[in-house]
Amino acid sequence: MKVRYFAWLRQRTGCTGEEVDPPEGVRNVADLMAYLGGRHPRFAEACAASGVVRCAVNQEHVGPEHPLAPTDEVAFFPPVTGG
Amino acid sequence: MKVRYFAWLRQRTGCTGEEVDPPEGVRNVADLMAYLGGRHPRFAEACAASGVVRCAVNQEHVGPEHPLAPTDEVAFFPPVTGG
Amino acid sequence: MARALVQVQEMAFTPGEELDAFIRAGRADEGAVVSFTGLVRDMALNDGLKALTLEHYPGMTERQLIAIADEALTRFGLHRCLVLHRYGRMSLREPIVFVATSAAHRGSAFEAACFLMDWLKTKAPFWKLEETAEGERWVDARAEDDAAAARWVS
Amino acid sequence: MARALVQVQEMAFTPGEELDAFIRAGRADEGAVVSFTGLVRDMALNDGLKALTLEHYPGMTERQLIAIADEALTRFGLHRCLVLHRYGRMSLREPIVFVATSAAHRGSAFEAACFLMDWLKTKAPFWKLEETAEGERWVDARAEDDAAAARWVS
Repeated sequence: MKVRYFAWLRQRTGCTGEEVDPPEGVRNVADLMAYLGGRHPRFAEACAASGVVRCAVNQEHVGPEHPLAPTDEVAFFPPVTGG
Repeated sequence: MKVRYFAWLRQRTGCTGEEVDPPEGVRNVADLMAYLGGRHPRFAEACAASGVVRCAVNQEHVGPEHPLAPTDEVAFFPPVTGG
Repeated sequence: MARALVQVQEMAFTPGEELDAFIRAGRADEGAVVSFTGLVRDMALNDGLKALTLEHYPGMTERQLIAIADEALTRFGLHRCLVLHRYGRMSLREPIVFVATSAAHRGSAFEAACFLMDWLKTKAPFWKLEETAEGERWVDARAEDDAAAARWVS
Repeated sequence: MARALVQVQEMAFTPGEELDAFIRAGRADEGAVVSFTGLVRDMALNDGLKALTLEHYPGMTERQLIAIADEALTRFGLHRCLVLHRYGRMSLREPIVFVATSAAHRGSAFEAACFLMDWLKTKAPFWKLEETAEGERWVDARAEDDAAAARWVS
């Protein structure tokens, strides 16, 4: 599964993206956030603050309950500030 | 008193403007319209149709009750269609 | 540049040049610029509009536009605004009117541009004469324009 | 010209040139063109903003902008729309985003441009990093932007 980080989440994790192979119990976005938090303590901190970490799966905004498949591209980022 | 006509009211009266010296009874815009209607039958026709003839006195939109002074510039025109 | 700029002219203009000049004149704290361009349009395509002549009331037009532009500045907290309006004869697709507004945030710039156009359509002393294949005709006022202007009266 | 045109680029652009090209590409029955230009602005003037870097999510950005532009076309009965968005590093006063809409009447052109900007601010995956005298800081999302976007959800 391909994971990407943007803006200050990219700075906190120290990487723009990574290939991960999460354990079987990781079924949705919330599970993946918890799993990734174990690898990146500063990502876990951000996830603990509500409404700060947003997610897109295959380039569509999704909520924490969104189910995941091994071939998905999952992106985490703060609220957007475009335009 | 200086009277000006615009758009199709100008075409109906056949003039862009005229100097008029209305009789004493002409005290407001409605009075002047009746007086001018006597000189220009096609202007009278337009005045008879409600909401078609608008008036400005000294370049400000006014209603039919607006009082008139001999030095006023009075303009008659159809509803505006700018922009 | 004056905060509210009003120009009534017979000469053709290029909207993009006006927009760039307007943006260049701005301050560092302007984040949003909205523009409106009104074009001579063929109402029904098969109507065969050839040209449009815009008659106006010289003097009153400028007075009205200045008053409206000043009201827009204060009402919407604009940084600047520009109203440029042509009169005389124009061909299909030529720009008739150009309005630009600038503000810190987009909300006020959008609202002010809407407000200015609603007033221009219903209060500024301009009258449109269309030339078509069948001859000339004066354009009627649109009831929607009056309704649009009415919503700004509190 | 395609009815909805979306472009995401690093290169600087000139709003007036974009506006003129957009107008030139139009049909005879277009009467109204609205444009919005977003500029890099110094929020507090004494803040000392030097530059802004806009990060985006390549691929997702284009997808989102195309979807939003298509929705605007049908929802507001637009003739055409253009969304041009930059990413990368920009100086104070440089244009970040340009939106243009065209329609028969001004109401739909104005509404569609507002709609597009509200969505761009809240849904398009862009993040602003400001460079000031004190260092770098990521711009926080504005609650007003979320409220502005929410009003389009029926």
